[in-house]
Amino acid sequence: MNFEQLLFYLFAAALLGSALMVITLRNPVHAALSLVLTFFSGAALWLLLEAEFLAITLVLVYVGAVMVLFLFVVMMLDINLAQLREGFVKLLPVGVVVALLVIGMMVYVVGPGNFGLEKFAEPVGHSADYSNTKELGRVLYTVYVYPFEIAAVILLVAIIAAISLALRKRPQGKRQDPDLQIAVRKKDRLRIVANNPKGQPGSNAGDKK
Amino acid sequence: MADNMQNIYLTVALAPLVGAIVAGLFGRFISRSVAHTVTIAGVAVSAALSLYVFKHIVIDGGEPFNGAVYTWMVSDGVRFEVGFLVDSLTAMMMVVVTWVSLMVHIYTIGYMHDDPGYKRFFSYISLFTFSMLMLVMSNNFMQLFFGWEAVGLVSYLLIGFWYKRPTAIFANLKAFLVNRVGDFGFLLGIAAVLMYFNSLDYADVFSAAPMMADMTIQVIPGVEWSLMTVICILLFIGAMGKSAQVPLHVWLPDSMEGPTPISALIHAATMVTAGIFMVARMSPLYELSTTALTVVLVVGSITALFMGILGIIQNDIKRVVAYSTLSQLGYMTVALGASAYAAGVFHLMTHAFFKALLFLAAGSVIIGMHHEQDIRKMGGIKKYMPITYWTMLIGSLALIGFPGFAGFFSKDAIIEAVHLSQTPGAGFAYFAVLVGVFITAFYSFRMFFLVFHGEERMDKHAREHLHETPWVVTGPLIALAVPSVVVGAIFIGPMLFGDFFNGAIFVSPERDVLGKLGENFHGWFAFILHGLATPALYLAMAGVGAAWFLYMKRPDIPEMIKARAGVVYTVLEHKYGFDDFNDKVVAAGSRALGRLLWQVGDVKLIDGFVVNGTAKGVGWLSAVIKHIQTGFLYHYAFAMFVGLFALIALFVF
Amino acid sequence: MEFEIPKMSAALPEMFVLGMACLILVIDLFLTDKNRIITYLLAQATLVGAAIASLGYQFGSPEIAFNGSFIRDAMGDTLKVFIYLSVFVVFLYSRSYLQARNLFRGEFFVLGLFGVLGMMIMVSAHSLLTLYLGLELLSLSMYALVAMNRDSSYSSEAAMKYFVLGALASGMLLYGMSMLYGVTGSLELSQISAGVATAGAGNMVLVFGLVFTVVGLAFKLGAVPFHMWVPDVYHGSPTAVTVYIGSAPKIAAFAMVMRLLVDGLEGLQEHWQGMLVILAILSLALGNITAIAQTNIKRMLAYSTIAHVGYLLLGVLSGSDSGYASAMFYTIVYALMSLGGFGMIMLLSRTGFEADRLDDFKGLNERSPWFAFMMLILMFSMAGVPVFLGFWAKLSVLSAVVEAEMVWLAAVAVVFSIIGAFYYLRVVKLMYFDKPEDNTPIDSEFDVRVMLSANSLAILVLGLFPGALMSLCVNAFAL
Amino acid sequence: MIALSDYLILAAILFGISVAGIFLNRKNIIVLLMSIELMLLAVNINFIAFSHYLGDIAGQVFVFFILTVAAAEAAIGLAILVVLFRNKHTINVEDLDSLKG
Amino acid sequence: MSSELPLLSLVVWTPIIGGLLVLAIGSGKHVLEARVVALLVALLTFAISIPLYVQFDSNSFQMQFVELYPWIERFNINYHLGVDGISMPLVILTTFTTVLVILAGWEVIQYKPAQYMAAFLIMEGLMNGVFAALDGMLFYVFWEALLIPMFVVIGIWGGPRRVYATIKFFLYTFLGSVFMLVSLIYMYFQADSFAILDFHALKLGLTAQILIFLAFLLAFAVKVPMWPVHTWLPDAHVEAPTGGSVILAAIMLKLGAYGFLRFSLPITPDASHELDWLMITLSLIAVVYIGFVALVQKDMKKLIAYSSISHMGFVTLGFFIAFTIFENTGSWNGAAMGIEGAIVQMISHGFISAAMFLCIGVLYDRIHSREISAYGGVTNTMPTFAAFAVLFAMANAGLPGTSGFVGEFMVILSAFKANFWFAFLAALTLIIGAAYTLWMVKRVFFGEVANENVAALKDINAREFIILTVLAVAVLFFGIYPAPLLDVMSVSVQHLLEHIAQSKL
Repeated sequence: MNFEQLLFYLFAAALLGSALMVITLRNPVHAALSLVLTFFSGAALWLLLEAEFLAITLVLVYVGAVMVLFLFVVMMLDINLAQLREGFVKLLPVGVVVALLVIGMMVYVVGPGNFGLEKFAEPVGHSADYSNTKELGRVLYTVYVYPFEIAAVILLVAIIAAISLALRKRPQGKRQDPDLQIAVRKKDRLRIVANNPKGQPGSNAGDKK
Repeated sequence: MADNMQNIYLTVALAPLVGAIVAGLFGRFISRSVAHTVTIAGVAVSAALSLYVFKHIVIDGGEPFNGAVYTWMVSDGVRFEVGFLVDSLTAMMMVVVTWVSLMVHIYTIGYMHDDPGYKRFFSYISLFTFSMLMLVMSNNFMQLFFGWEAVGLVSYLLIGFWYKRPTAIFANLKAFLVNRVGDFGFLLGIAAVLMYFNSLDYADVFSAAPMMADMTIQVIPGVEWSLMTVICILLFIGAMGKSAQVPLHVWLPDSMEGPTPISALIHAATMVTAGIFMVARMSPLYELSTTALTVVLVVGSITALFMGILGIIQNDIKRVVAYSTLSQLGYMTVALGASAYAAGVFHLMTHAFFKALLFLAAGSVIIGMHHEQDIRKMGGIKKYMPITYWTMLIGSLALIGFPGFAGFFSKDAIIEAVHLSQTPGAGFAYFAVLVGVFITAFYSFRMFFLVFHGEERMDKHAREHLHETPWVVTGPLIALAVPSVVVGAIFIGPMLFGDFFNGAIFVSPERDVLGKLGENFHGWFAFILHGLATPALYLAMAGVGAAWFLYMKRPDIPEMIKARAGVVYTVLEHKYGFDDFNDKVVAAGSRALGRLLWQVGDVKLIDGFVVNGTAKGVGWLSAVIKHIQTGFLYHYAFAMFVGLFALIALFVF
Repeated sequence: MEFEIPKMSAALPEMFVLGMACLILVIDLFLTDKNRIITYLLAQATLVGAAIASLGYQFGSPEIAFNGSFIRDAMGDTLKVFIYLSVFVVFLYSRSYLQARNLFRGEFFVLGLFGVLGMMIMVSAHSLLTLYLGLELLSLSMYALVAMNRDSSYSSEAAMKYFVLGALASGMLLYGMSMLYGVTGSLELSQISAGVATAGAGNMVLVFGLVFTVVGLAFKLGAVPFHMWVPDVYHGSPTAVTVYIGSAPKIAAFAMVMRLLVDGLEGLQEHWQGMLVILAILSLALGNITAIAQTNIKRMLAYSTIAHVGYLLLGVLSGSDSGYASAMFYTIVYALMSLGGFGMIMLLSRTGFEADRLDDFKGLNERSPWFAFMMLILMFSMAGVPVFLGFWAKLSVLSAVVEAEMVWLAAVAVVFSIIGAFYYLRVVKLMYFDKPEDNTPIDSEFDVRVMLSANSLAILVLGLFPGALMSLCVNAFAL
Repeated sequence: MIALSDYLILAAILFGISVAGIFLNRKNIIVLLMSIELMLLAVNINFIAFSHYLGDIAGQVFVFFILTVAAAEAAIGLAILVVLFRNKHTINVEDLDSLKG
Repeated sequence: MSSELPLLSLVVWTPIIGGLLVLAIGSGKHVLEARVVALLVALLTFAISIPLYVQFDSNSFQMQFVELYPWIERFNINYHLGVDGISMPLVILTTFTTVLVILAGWEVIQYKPAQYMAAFLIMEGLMNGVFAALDGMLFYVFWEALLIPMFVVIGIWGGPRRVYATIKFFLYTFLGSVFMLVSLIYMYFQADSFAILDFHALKLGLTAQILIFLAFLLAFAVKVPMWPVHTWLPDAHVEAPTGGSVILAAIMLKLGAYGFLRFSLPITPDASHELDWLMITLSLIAVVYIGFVALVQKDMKKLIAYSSISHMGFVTLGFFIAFTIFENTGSWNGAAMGIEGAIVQMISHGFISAAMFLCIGVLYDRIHSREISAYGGVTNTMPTFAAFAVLFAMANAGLPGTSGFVGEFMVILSAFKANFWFAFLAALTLIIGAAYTLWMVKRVFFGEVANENVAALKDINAREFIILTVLAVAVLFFGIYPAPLLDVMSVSVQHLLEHIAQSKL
């Protein structure tokens, strides 16, 4: 077992272990944190596969943004944790069977028979001056410019959707309205009151009787 | 000449139809007298022309006419035509039909005088005359069937003429259905004829028949039957229905629910003899099948004997006559079975006159008694209704075959012919017809004595109004009484032993009983003298005597017999159980079968189980499957995984 | 650098729609609720403009642009035009419905247009990547639309279910794509096609990937057993969104099936044909049978959609050009009928009354003989009774199946159409033979009435003369 | 030497775990969303492994876009979750059963 | 001989367009106008159909008055119309009956009369289309489209269980026809055309023929209807309004029988031969079994409905005895009589069943009951009507001199050639048919006035009188002189026989 293999099995074990924790842990916060670990392990494996850029992106985007969003929502929603895991044990055998069935089938297909080293030799590693990021960047804006634009639109849609769904105007909420602030006139704010102790009628425009 | 004659034939047939249409369809626009004038005129024209035809064909020996009026249709190379075959047999039938009909028309003016359905009645009887003429004048099987059914229809309408009476509308339905049973056989017979002769024309069929004599068919697989036997028996089933032979006789007594003129016209003189006429017409076919003749003979003799016996216990004046009609029809059938077709037809003719006379006379009594028909409530009417009395006596004597009267000649000829016949069953038939003579005489005179003689058993009111009927009633009685006396003597020579039916009736030489009988025939008077030496006359006299003794002299004896002979009496009372059988087994059975097929077959099995069952099944399935959609996300996901696994399992491995 | 300037003009309609959608998004910000109608009009104008752009562009053979990511061909253009048309009708029907429910917001139209863009991308996709992105663009827009009525717990539940299952299906689809990529070494459909040919149809991994791909497609179409989202989403969404989901995306889904299975994986036809047979039969059976037990007409139509998908698959699985043309014809016809059906629900609804129960259709013939007749046309057309358009659609797919020598499958299909006829008939029965439950006059807007009538009558008239539409579909595969 | 099949098997197991997660978890929608993220991670591992062993950058590009989309999906998913929670005051999967039949 | 005018198109489209017109007129308060227009359209259509008979060349078996235009090129579907001696009388029967139906609904239908009339006019056009279509798909379109107006008619103007009846009717017939669709498509790919005449010439293997035959059988058997797929008919008849029953019995049932002649026999002669035992058995079951069932009905309409099934048994019997005749006698002699008899029976049953249902309608309009037990002694109060009723009852019982006799007579004659027992069982209808018909007549018309409802009856009015008279004349005319009917069909039937005598194997 060489070093690469050691790393692979290490991270693979971490990945699977943390993934199992994601689906078994009672507390969603813990589950989310386990998911973070899973992503980290995944990123490490990707490094083994010379996908440096994506590994970093995974950490940055997922761990940095998406998982935080998850945690944020988990915290924001006032969830009764106690009742969320009831009945888990009862269903466990079924779940395990289903999972093993899926895994069994898939492993049979993607196992060494079809994708062993005889079929796919490990490629020669890239030289040290190879930049995965540069390579990706080069194709992303040329060959894949069309998908790239679409991805941008998808993000736009996500923004619109998220805002339109989650943003809620509370009628009694207090907020600034720049338009109104700019459009304000002196006479709206300022009332000149003639100090007329004699009490002559008619001199006070804003006077409410 | 032929064209001219065809027009005459057409006129004969259509004149009554015109009368019927005028009286029927336009009845509401014309008065009663116009209605009866038109119809009587139509029938009178027919009657007069019939006589002319009779003269032309029989007396002048004119060529028989055989031609088509128009082509009904052509199908598959077979021409179905409407046409006439007029030979001596037809001519005779035409005369009988039109003249009896004419008498009945006239008589009806009196009999139906107070009836609201007066015009309708005239329309019907004219329509009947038309139908009957179409039947007898037909030159092919299809038209024969046409007339066959048409007379059945009119019979249906007339039996149910008083449609408010439950018994009448029961009787007419029964009559129609029983006749339909006969027609069922008849139609199959026609089908068989068409199949093997490829024509329905009499002439074609008769000429081809001898070549078919040895042909056999398999009605039941593996059993060979002679074709001619099958055809003849099938056709005879039709005759059994129309001519009321056992066991299809049940409708005739009930048909007395119709007005009396109808009983005279249809149920005595003409329609019921259609069967006899038909068999006589088909003689070239029947002669080819001994088996069929045996059947005819046996059925006829059973009818002749056993239906006569039933006449003894009847108390309804018309029913007595009706049973006597049944019995006499049996005689005619026996004659046919014995190959003495001419004798059968001869009896048909004489019977038409005297039986019409008897019915009309009975009708006259009924009018006099204000529509009372029970002979136990009559008696001693002789002095109130002398004309009716005398005509009735003539009729009765003719019926029992008193020497010299019309019935004597025809009946004796039948008895003698059967005596000579070699056809299997003739021995039984001879016995039956002889005993029948006694019985006929007995019940006829039982009725005669009970009605006209003895003490007056009617109530006071009826007696006060009792008087002779008007001339429109008595006129036809007298007019019919004359032929009832003389017609036998006149026609026995030519009809039975001469060449009257030359060519119209075919008898194979080895069965020619009348021919044998004719060897000893020396004129009508000699025939009477010969009759004096036969047992028939003495049996008839014995019958009259017995009737006189039992009902005039010692009325207590019948009561005693009635009390003693319980079982026999009950059997007779129930008319041998035919009606009960029909009601309880055939009719009720059909209804039960229908109900079973409907409720179990249609409603439960097909509709309930298959159709609605499927619908319900799908509905149930739908309601069940609906629950697969539980609403739970994990079930949905699970379904997707199951689908995934299934596809992988099926297509990857 | 082997970089070439992409041929932008081929993607002009997409660019136009994108530009307009963004523009509308901005303009909408400055509109008050009173003149929000401008958003609506602009959105409709966008669709019309896109149609002009699509129809006005002349090309000969199929054009592939953007380094194999994009294809423009006759099928794509035809489908796009019908997508514009469907969405145009959807917007038209929705306007008053949304106004009455205080949902008349710019997002509806903007998201709707982005959805259209997603569909266009799917229709024109020529690589797994664009296909996936187009799909996601459409899906995300629809998730948001379903949840649009934020105060309805039905809506949000439906959105949640749709989202979770949709994401799951995407995951499966992606897994399948990864397998295809692994074996063929390319994302571009034509190269995948070549790769399949090299690898051979017997390659187990390819079939394995194919199964996952088919599952993804089946989910998008709503074929059993990947249909579970359909009834709940149709039911839970605001009707305006239901009609959106129920019409145009089916056309896009059809395009996706065509791109993936035919353009990319035609070499595996012997395998996917069998899979589609199973999916088709299950869809026909479950869709038709379950629809009978429904009391909500939206749900009923959802199940009817599932059944229709079964028919659509029959056309695809026959695996010939005429079969594809039939399936395309069926899809378009279905979209038209679906528009009418849901449009009728919106027509009858009013503030505070959704008219989505079957009983709400009781006695419609008393209330409005004309619209009862229109609905009758729609229902009989869906049931596949001549002379309506739906019959010709069924005839086309059945003949495709028979042509592929699977007469038994055609027989199975028609048996289920009998069961299907029952619930369509029930609607007619309610409208014509029952007494109305309420007699409120139908007070819908003029344009909706006209459009709905036109929609239904089109189904009748095109039913009498289906030749043109049919040859349009045939020509899409002629090249 | 690490074979391609090792990565693929790893991804397969991860996929299986996510399936089990979706199926097992009946209470918390958030975990459902996380399971989906796991599934996408499995797919991504596949793509990257293929990309590496095929020497083709396209797989990595695909992963890049998957990550983008997943982020967008997560945003919308959570937004829907928020809306759902506001309406039903629960994110219990078993409570999402008002639409059925 | 062909006319300048596209007569067949006119008989198809005049009533359809007229129906739409009536619908448009009658939507307001112009009810009377709508009725008048409906009647005029019906009369016009009838008038248009007359030249079909007059100009028909009965010496040719070719399709006549042919119109051929491309319709849907993708499937080679054409708008192809034409009639031969078999279909032409049926077209005229349709146009004739519709006039009576419009008249019969004149004042009886008060609820949405314009829609009612329009539905019948549209139905008329579609039925003519079925009879005239020479393109399989065109035939199918007309065939199926017919279901819609009938569905609506029964459902809207029907009796209390109308919904059950109409849905049953629709699904039953739909079930039957979809399989026909599949076989049409199958044959399209064999013949590369939907033209019926091309189908006739199509060579097919025995298995294919049998499957096609069975598919068609289901379609046509349901429509005829044959036992055991007949149970929709009693329900549909009972619940349908009078006009609906009339059209159902008089024409719709003929569609199925016509289908056998146009499709099953000529397209799949070998399968017809192979399965003729099945057809004959089912036909005889229909005649006898259904006859017994009719005997015990308590509802007049149901009784006549069952009687229709029984009578239609003769039609299918007449069609399918041809092969047995050939086997038994070695020649096709007599087979034509069976087929011709069956066609005559179709026409005649059109008149008679129409008349019977109209008679029941007359009573129903007055007392609103179809139960036999609700009547009794109707003759006392409605003598004219009773005369008509008895006439039609007699025709129903197959009395010679009425058209009801001709067809039955011919079929029985022909059946005898095939097998004695076929004829025997078929002829049983002489007894059973008379029994159920006349028993009903007895209970309804004869006897004392049964109750005050009957006592209050008014005899038929002029409109009803005219309708019944027209039918009576038709019934009697064809009974006394059926030759005109047979003359037009004989060449076509002969040609059909020659065609089916050729094995396709």
